[in-house]
Amino acid sequence: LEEPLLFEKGAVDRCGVDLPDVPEVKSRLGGLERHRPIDLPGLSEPDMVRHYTRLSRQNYGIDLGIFPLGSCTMKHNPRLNEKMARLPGFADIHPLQPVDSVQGALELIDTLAHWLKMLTGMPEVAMSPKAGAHGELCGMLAIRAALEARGDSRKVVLVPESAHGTNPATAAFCGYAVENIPADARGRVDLAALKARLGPDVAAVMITNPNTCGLFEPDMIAIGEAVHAAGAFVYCDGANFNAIVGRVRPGDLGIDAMHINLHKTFSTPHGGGGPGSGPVVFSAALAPFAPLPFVLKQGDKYALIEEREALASADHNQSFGRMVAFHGQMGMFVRALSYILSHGNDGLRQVAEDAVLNANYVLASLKDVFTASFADSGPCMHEALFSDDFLDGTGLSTIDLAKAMIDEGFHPMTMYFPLVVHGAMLVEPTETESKASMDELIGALRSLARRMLADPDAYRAAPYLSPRRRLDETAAARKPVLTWREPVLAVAAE
Amino acid sequence: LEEPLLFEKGAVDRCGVDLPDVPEVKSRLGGLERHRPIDLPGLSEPDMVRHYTRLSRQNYGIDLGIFPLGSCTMKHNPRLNEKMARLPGFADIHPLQPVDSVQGALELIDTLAHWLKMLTGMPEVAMSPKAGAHGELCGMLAIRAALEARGDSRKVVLVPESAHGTNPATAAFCGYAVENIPADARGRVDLAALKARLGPDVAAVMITNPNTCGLFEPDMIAIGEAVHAAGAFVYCDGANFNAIVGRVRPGDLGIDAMHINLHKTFSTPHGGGGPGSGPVVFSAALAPFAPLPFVLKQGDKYALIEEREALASADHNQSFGRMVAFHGQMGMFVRALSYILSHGNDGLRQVAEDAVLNANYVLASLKDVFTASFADSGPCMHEALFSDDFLDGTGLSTIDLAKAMIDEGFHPMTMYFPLVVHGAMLVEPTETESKASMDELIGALRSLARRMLADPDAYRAAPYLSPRRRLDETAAARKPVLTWREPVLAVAAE
Amino acid sequence: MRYLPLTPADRADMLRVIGAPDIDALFADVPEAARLDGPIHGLTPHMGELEVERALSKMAAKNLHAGATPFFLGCGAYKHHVPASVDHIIQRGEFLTSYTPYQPEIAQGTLQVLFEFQTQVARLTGMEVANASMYDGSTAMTEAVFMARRITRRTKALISSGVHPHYVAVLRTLTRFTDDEIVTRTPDLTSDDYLVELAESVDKETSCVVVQNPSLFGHVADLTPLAEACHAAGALLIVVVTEAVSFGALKSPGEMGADIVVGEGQSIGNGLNYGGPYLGLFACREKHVRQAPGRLCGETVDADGRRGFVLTLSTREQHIRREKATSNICTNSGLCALAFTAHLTLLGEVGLRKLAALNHARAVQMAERLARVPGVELVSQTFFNEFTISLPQEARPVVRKLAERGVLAGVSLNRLFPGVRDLERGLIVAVTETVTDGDMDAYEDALDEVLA
Amino acid sequence: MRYLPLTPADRADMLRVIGAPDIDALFADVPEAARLDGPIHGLTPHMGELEVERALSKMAAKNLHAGATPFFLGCGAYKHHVPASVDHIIQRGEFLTSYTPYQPEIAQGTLQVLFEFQTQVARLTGMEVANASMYDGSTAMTEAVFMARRITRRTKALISSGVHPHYVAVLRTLTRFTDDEIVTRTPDLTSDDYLVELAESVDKETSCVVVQNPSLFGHVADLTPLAEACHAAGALLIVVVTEAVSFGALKSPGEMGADIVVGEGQSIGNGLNYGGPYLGLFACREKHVRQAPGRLCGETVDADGRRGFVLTLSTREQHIRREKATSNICTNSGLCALAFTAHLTLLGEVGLRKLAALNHARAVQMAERLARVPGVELVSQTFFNEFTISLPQEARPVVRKLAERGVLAGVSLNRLFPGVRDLERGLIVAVTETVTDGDMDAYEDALDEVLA
Repeated sequence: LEEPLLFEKGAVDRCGVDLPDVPEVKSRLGGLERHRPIDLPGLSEPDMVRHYTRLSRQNYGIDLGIFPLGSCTMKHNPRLNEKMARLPGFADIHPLQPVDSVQGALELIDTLAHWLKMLTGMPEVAMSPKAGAHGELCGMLAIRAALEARGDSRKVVLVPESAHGTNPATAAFCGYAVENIPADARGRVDLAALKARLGPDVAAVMITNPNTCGLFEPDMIAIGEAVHAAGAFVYCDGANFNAIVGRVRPGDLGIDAMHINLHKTFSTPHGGGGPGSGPVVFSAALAPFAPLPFVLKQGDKYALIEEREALASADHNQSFGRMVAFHGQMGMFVRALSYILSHGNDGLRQVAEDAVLNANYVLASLKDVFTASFADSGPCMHEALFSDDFLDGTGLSTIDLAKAMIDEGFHPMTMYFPLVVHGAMLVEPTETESKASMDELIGALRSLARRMLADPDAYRAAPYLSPRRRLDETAAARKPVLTWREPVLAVAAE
Repeated sequence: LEEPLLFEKGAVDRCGVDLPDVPEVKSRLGGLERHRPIDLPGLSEPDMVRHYTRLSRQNYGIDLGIFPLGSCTMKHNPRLNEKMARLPGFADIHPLQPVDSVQGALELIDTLAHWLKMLTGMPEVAMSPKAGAHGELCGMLAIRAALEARGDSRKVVLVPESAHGTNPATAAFCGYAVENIPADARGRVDLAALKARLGPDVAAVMITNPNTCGLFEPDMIAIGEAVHAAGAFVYCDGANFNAIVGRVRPGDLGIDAMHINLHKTFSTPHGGGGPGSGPVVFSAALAPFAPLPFVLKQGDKYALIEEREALASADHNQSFGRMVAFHGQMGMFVRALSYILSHGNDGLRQVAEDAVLNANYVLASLKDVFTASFADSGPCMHEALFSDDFLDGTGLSTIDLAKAMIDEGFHPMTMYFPLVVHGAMLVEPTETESKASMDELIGALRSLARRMLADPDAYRAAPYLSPRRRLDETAAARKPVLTWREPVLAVAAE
Repeated sequence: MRYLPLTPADRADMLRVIGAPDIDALFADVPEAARLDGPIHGLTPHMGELEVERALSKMAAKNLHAGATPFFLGCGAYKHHVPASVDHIIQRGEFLTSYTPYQPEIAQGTLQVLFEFQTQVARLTGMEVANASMYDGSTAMTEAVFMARRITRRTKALISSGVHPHYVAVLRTLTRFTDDEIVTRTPDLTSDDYLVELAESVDKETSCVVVQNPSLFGHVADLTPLAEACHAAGALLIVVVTEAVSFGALKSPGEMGADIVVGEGQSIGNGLNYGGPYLGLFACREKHVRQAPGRLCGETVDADGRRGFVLTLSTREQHIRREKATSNICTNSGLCALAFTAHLTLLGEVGLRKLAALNHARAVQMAERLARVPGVELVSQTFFNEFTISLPQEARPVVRKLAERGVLAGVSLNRLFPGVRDLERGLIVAVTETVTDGDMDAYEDALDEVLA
Repeated sequence: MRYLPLTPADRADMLRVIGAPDIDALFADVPEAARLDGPIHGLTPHMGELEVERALSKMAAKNLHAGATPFFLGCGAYKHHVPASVDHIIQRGEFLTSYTPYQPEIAQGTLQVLFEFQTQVARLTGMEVANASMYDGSTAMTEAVFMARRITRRTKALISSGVHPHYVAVLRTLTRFTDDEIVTRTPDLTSDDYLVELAESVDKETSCVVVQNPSLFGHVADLTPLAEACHAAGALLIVVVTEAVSFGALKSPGEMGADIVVGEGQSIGNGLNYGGPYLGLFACREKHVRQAPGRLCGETVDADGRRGFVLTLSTREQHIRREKATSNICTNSGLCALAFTAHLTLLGEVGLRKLAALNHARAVQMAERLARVPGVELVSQTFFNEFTISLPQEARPVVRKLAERGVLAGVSLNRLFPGVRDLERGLIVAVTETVTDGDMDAYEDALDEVLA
């Protein structure tokens, strides 16, 4: 099913809305009327619906099958949450309405904030960050603000090699120099090396736990003690919080700040790349520096604190400022709270357990055909890490396996990440996959592994059955074509 | 994408809903508790969503492309209508609520009824029939009731050969003998033959206008006069009302009863075969016999008349009775009214004009390759009728063209109907298709016609690219398998 | 106009291709006298979405909807919670905007759903086969009586006094001009012997006995003796079920000897919708299937030998058989059937049974509460999620007064049997999983007040 | 639990395959001290859909929503009508539940949408290229300032006093620990010379000038002279647009010489959502694209030579460049961008222009009405669909009193500039196509009453 671009299909005189007549008034545009055409093609409603419906069918989604992307946690997106987020009382209120007219919205934010604090065991949470990386920025800004407040201008942030790219990028964005911490042979932070590096120039350590190898950092408490002893802070990348929610509270591990990806842990839809939402929980040491605005319950009423000056309480009066216009991703908050209430106490714990059980099942079922990099060091958490060693000598690598999976009807796993494992393949089934679904994936991967070794040439150019074959990314980057332009020929013909 | 049956995928201990605990009470089931298993497999919510999403992708729908089914009017289904039908004030009210608590619902029914009467120029409408064929039944029952009321026990209903199968079936259901009226060479009712057959034994003539050849009956007024002169009634099959809405009122043509398919003329979705909705408009002669219940505006309030006894007004007191529990397809009424208001006066007229224009465009664009059965007699209305003559000698016929269209990405047109044309192919683009969309269809059909003549053998077994190849309908009917049963092998293995 | 893609330039181009001078030329066959030149009186020009939404929302706001108030109505239409994912699935364009699956190669989605639906309905009812759905329960019942006539070649149908009076009215309408004899009786709330009397009335002229279980009044009963009486006389037993959730709690009609089971499937997957669209269920014995009305989906194979599904046995149907068809039906309730099947798939055996148990338990609680209101008497001894009470005064005005107090209290028997004095104090109360303790309190308090 | 497919039997089987005695064994790496054994204090057990709906609907009902009342708020978030078909499209599972399109072979749907989105944004803004969206307008503006620094290697940014104060606050937060110099001024409602002053302030240290058009106060102005001043000094002009519908009425920023255009795209396709999720727009000149932040979708070909789309220039991004990336951004607003593109596709050129004209005309009507209320002064001389009035008393309490009368009257300047005495009587009023004549009447009457 091929579908042309809107620009090849629509026309500037086509329109899919009906609007009432425009009353005649004297223009107040001050002579700034737009005269030149925008060149914006339109479609009638039937054609618009058909265009995007057809395009949608070139996508893979969770609704079509397992999405075993390590570190990205593509779990089921409940439709109840979509319905709740569309209640007019949430979807159709303006961020600057008088607070008396939005008490229910503030109650929702406060309620979600409460459960995020309870689930993480941390005393404060900033709700406004718009995504995980934005949450990291929030956390690192709080750390820097806390250090500056005590006159401490440390310049270095330590980051494990296995970290998400956002970690070093965020630290750099906050003006820090980034240094790597090595991993030990078991895929964990090398505690001795870390201790050796700590000193008065280190502002913070950014750790992911469970880490990007899918492993829990058993020395986490010791790491925290060492970092705090050195006068630095512990930032935790919470991307993998779904593996421990309800079973472990980051606050009990000595963490000072951690963002929570609402789409990873609390099932808000990924939507082809966003919107996200990345609230950040803080320890008592960082709480006073948390960003504005936030919601404060005062007796029966909820207040929205938007200005530092409005702060009565001494623990919030050193806020580092505002991270976004307005108050964060309300639509995602509704979905996340709907998810939390749906699971409740027993359900959230079960989420972590099933996520971990599923990943270990995949690990156990594939470790005889793929090299399971750290399987010797015990069970994994929510994701299973393999390498492409088994393809040595075939000239094939991870990417070829990934693309071959497409022809089997699956979305590929995460490839070449984390960087600490050569040819890494990171598989995260998530807790919303059934055993049958995983058995299908396992069966397909086992069969593929066998077939790729038997006939490597058949897989160099996979996929064959997808809407597009392998796309030339190099050509795209060499001479970027980022917008559509009328082909010269067509123009000449007119 | 293959998808197993629910019964092969689910299990009786799986469940995708959460329910509160059941309070303990003393059972009042009187010993009738179900003990035997129902054997009803369930799925978790993620698996349910995936199962039906995957199944949906094996369907073709208007949202994916043109649906040129003659006589079935597959037009765009506006999403606004879906939204309106889901307003709790319409979707979440009970048919037996006190009428004071549903005044808005009665107002909606009355408003839609008003516009249906105005658009058809008829004085009365029965809203309760559940579908087109049900509407036919309603109309024929009113005719029979009117005849019986005057002590007239006529026994014959005349139906043109080209009629939908529901027409003779309905007449038979009402206890009438059915006789055919022949068509003339121009695809219209043969007026002379009709007149010749009329007599004291004829209860009614059932006519489709525009007829199923896509042609307007130019003698319609004369037919009506002749039928009435013979003491009989004219039933009009309104399946094709969309061709004339806003331009011609059936009430001006001498019609006594006509059903309106809300999905054909007023865009309620077909939904893979229903639900439909078939209100019936009546002439003054039949109005007193219209079914119960109906809505009556009394001052500022709306009353729901459910019993003959409740009728004050003399014109309704001979109702033939109730056709359904409750009051008809409310959900469809909301959608239809939304459609009528969206189009308004100018829009509805434009609907008929564009429907007719589109069909004539297809007719003009294909008549040199296909035989256009009645093209010599002038323009068609909303659908273009062709025959498969052009395939003579190839051993191929309409069905092969239809199945070949599937491989080109189109839904086939209506085949082998109407019966008056051998190898009929009836194409109805509808008014919601763009010129570009029709040009694609025309191009594909012209190309197919050429290719089928050049290489007939390549098309005997089409389609090749659809989710399934040609299905063996004979085998299905010979030994019907209508429900799933555990394969014997699997049972034995346990 | 947003739904009409043609531009004025397109129209001019197309007229040129057609060779017509203007659009009127295409309507040349319409007699002058029937050409409508002016606008439809009073109809406004086309409206934008916003205006249409406003107009319809205003009407909707005039209705008191079930979710907004304590709600206890049943009698053939029930308020159950429908999961959001069910509504999501039925809005998939590929389901919503598809046609009757006459082209099975590109309609396997709809067809497989119908096959799953038929299997589910057959299992719920305890029958061997089911069709792909009908308009609603009332029309399904009428079709069942006609089918019994075709099978037995007899014309007398005995209808239990516990059958919904609307259903009986539909049957009466459709037999008005046939030679069918429909035997009915006004219900008697003081006696539960109607099943015994029915069994005694079956004779060699009887084509079928139609009985509803749970009955209109909510009563449940063992139909086995009645089935035996029918079969001994060569008649068929038709069982009507208007509350599909009851299948999760009660012995199935098939187990009790039913020959045809019809029902209203609205309770599962479908909203109240003020009475429609609903979902007729139709199940029967395999040996009778060629006499069944409506569409049937069957399994077969394609040219490559792969399993697939098609509409089958269509030689029964009107588009093939015309006046000799088993029914004039041409439409089913495909999308409602999809909602039913998707919801039932979420429920599964465990869920349906728990939902049914919950409904029953809540109804028992409510019945006990109402029975202690002074002057109120519990008529129903056995029931599922709906029961009848007798008030110390006429019920219809009480229902109205309770509605004014924001409690939708049930369906008065006056509403269904207008003018029948013996029934005027009866009130049918339905209780589903959507009723809260607060709703029960509100009802009890309001009734206390109104009757005081 | 409805979202968790594993049954107890599955779990036992899987533990057996893993070789673990129980689930706790899989959590062996967690230190004893950090194991949470009890429940989360106060959190209830899992709830069914019905219970969750009740809990959340109760909160939602405590909010007065825009559609329920005369509504006149703007300031970076606008109530426009979003067609139902747009919401339908973004709920398609294939869009809703898909991932960032890193596997382009099975993500052409999302990628083609992003390519269409980029083209639409570039055309609206009058720029050559646009990215695939950002978090919102405020963060997009900050990224633009950083991009200007990378391009010019200068660190001073001049911010117009007409820029939304939240946007400025975000920029201040993110430059708090950098060596950027952010020059701002408190707005002065009595003078419109801020653009002239800005142009005069540009010097050789200036990296960029940031100006919002229409301004926070609704004013529209010709930015051409400012652009010339910037370019003469080697600085970049960054134009912020918070009301995307204005693109349909006003000369584009590109035409006026902007180097980077950022904006908030919420107005098209997206609801108010109490502030998020929203849609950051980001467009620039082609020569600067390698310094741009965020995702970019580009055209390419596949192995069979067919056109296709991929994410491109990712060597700018954090997952490749880590600490050397142009931004730490990893998420965009993909689904909001789809809503924007689908809505804009319905509008097309004709529709957007008409919508913009309608907004302007309604705003002019409203401004004229309010100007005649005694004591009210119209501050804005030129505007699009939003303007500022000056009240005879402090605005914030007036807004509150109007809200009590059911009129959401606008945004007081006190709310945005707390403590600034000179601005305390200012009120910003937005008027879109959703405002009816009745809404205008209600506002005028209520204001008359409150000020009397």
